[in-house]
Amino acid sequence: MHIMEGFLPFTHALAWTAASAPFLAWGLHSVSRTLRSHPEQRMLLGVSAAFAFLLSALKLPSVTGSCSHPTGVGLGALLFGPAAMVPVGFVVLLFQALLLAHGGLTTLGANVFSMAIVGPFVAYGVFRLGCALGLTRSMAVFLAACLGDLSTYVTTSVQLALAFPDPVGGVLLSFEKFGGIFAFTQVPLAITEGLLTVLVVNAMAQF
Amino acid sequence: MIIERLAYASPWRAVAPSAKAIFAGGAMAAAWLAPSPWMAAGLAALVATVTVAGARIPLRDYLRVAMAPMGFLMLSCLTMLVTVNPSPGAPTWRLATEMLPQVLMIATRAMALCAALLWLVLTTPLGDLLALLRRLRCPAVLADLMAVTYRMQSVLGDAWSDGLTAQRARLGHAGRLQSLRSTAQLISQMAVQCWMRASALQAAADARNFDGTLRFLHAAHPNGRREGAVAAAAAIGLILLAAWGRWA
Amino acid sequence: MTTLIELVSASYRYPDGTPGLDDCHLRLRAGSRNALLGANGAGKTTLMQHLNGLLRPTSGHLHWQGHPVAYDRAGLRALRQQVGLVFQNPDRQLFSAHVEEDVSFGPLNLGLGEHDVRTRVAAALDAVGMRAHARSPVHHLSFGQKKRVCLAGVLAMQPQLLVLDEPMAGLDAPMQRDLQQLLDDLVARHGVTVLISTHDAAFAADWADELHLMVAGRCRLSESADRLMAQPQAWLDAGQSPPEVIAVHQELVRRGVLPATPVPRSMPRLLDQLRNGLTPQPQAQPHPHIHPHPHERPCHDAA
Amino acid sequence: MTTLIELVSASYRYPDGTPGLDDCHLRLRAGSRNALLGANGAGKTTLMQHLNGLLRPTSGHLHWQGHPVAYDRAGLRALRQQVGLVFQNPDRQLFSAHVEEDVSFGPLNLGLGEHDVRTRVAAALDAVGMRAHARSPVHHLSFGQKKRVCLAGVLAMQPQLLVLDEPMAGLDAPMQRDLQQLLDDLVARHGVTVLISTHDAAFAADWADELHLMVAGRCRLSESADRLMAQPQAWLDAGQSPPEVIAVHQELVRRGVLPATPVPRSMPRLLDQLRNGLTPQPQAQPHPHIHPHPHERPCHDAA
Repeated sequence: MHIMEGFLPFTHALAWTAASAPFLAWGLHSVSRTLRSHPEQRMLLGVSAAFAFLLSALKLPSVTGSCSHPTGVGLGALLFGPAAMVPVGFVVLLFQALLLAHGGLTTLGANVFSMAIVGPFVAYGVFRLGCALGLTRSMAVFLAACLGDLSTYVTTSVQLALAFPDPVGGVLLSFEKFGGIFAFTQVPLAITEGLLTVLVVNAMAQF
Repeated sequence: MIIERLAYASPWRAVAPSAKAIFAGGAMAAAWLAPSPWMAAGLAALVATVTVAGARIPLRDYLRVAMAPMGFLMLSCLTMLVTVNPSPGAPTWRLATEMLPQVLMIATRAMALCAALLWLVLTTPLGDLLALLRRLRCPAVLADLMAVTYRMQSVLGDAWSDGLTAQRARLGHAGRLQSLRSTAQLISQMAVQCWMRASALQAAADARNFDGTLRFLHAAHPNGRREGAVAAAAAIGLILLAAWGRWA
Repeated sequence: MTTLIELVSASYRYPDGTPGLDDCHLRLRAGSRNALLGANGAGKTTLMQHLNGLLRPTSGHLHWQGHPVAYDRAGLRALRQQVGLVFQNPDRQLFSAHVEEDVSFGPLNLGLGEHDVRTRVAAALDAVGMRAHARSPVHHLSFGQKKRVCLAGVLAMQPQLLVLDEPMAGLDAPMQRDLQQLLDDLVARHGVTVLISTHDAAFAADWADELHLMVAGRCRLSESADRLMAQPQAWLDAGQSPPEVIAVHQELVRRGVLPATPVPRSMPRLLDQLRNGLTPQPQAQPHPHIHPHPHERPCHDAA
Repeated sequence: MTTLIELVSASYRYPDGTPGLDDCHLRLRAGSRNALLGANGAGKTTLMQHLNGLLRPTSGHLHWQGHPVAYDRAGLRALRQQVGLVFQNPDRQLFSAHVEEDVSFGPLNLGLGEHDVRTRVAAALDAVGMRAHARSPVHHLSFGQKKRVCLAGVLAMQPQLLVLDEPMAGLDAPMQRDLQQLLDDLVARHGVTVLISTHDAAFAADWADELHLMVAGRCRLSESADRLMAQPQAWLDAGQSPPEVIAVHQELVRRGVLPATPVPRSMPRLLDQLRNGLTPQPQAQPHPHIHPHPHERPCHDAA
């Protein structure tokens, strides 16, 4: 779920951009370091970002039958680690804004924060935790992708709630409202993404 | 990808991307400055008209592109316009009419900013924007990443649709469950392919003396200065208009 | 022979505006070997995707065994079961980790039971000579092997019409011979109808019973190979270089080296004629195939 | 002519164990047109990647103009500037959005100034007939156009040796003629040496000055095309079908239709001989190219 161009107030847009910038810088630094020892990763990251973008632009079959945009962050974080996913996610989100008009430039910072920072870190953390707790690989992957997806949507709801508190119930009620209305699309989507990621990881394991 | 197609067909494609970016930036600044919903709505209408008429974007295509963000906008605005009664006991929902002016401002400003973004992407293909970013000294790693991503998204897109067609030819998408399974199979096959494609690209780059940074020639824009000046004047005009509304 | 499939005045334009087909007619006889010739962009692939229902003509019709094809779920399912389509690039049509798994994709989608699927997969892999690689990972196979797996994946659905897009491209001479042998077997033993697209006029003339020349989204001429050998101008009209054997034969006849026999369909057949001292066709024909359609007419008039 | 590049007893095995080259010798003369023939998997691509230093022989050497190539940064840089390599699949080697950008990649890597780069890019695009598409996005091009852009990207580096992997694959006849014309121009006007790999024995025999037959990772025979036309057995030994013109010529000579002239290198040349009433080679040669290397020997003895 992307916040559209221009929807956030100026100060919020600026604040989220400022919040994302150090993560992006850190991600780029980490990628540059990797590239020094593994220069061939440059192309691989580009191809993977292209693939993530492609998946996000596709209409995939989902449980509810609606067309959807899985974020693919879960899979990416599991394959490349969360640090590399910040620049990759940044590029994917920028391309979505410029090629699909999903999200925008002024809201890029906020969207990067939820989708390229929170999502991958949650997915990666859940996966490591799941493995530590002795879950099966499928279960750990499902939870990682599903919760990674849900966490991005929760973050987006928080961002919207902070920007537009309810006149009566304040930020909390606003969060419930935004969270509730987008839950109709996002919860089935998170489950689909979880299932799909399990299928994909299992199929990839055979290659 | 309809935006891409329209941008390449746009008669303003040849105009220097920097000039188009200046105008888009000006329009965005004006949208932030616009003091009233009327001003913001007027700005949105103006920029949209310039895009549709000047860049000769068919209105139907323009509306199709704008549909996704407008859907988000409508849903979010409705959310803001609903609140609970502060009475004790079970909460009852009501229309928050006191929010109306604020929501109107948010919505029109978002539309104006969105129109500015659409102006930029509908007249300037992403490839040209990436070249602009490279000229503006965007970090090399990021620029390389974007270059490869841009080229490969179309290659992978072709591969994806060919794969899907091949699956359909063998009845792989005859039912919903089948479709989900086939899709997962295709995703994983293509994910594995990413490694092979990456190493093929690496070999092809090495064969042309690649030394760690993707270098490309930027397009020559002989009229770039003049176009930039015109765009800057237009941008300043928009900003002055909005500022005059705010402080006059 | 009866008509198996027929495309009637089909036109098609891609969503992005690229023209695909333009009032195209094509008729394939049951049990015949057909070659589709045409320059890049003439619409060969588009035509082939129509035969399998992957594309639906914007105007015009597709008839299967005399009945118009219904483009609903059941109709498409039935059509795709009968018409197997092998694409050009194997890397874009194999999506399973292992050979066997990929070949089973079609039969499983037909809803067959596990035992039937196994039997079919084994038979299909046998047919293409890939039985030994059943458990091999697909991405370790060579280009030629991948092409054979693609074919097996379609054969396992036991189609009546086999449509192959540029099957010979990228294969070396021995592999091309093997593939040709396999296709001939399918036609001879199982009565399968085959349509292949190719750039190779000499191969098409030698192998096919009937040739279809495409120009600009239209099947400009459908003619038996034997008759087309007598019309070098027809090839040129369709933008194709006629097979070299035509000119050589013509010259040899002019110089009285050979009698004015019909043009042989390939250089080896011409050589046979030369060696056997002017013996006419019968012995010289390595392919025992009959061409019993004396009355066909161009599917679209070349005028 | 002098030797431009020479691979000396090179062996190579891929990291995953696949054999690549096996004690392979290859010598290319400056300014000659060379064709590399061999079955799929014979090692043609592997060999080509050695010539550009993309692969380094596990044992054996590569000599450029008589000097062994140094596999350090400077050595590879120098080699890759001289040896342009065009891969088979354009989608795997073009990584820039626009035609012009992609073509500029090589020259910029050579450290040239902007003005020089622009001149070279324009010249390269002119050479392949893609000047009008300089600002087009790569993904709007057809397959044939993409192949030409790949070639331009290498030409812009002004290599002395041009190595093309299956350049004719997927092109239709007119496109193949254009490409052949372009390569001939490069050889004739700029003295560039060209090596192409192909499956098409007839084309190779007609076009190349020298043919190199590969079998199982080894260059089994290097021979001038003229001489190879007289040795049908040599083709068969290398697993290739000899061009059909050899057998036809032989038969015509046997029957006394033609005098015992050297075998013409293509069917059209044979036809010329027939038409011009046994006139020997000179007039019949459409290619004015000389083949002045009477003393070459097989790069590896076929015994």
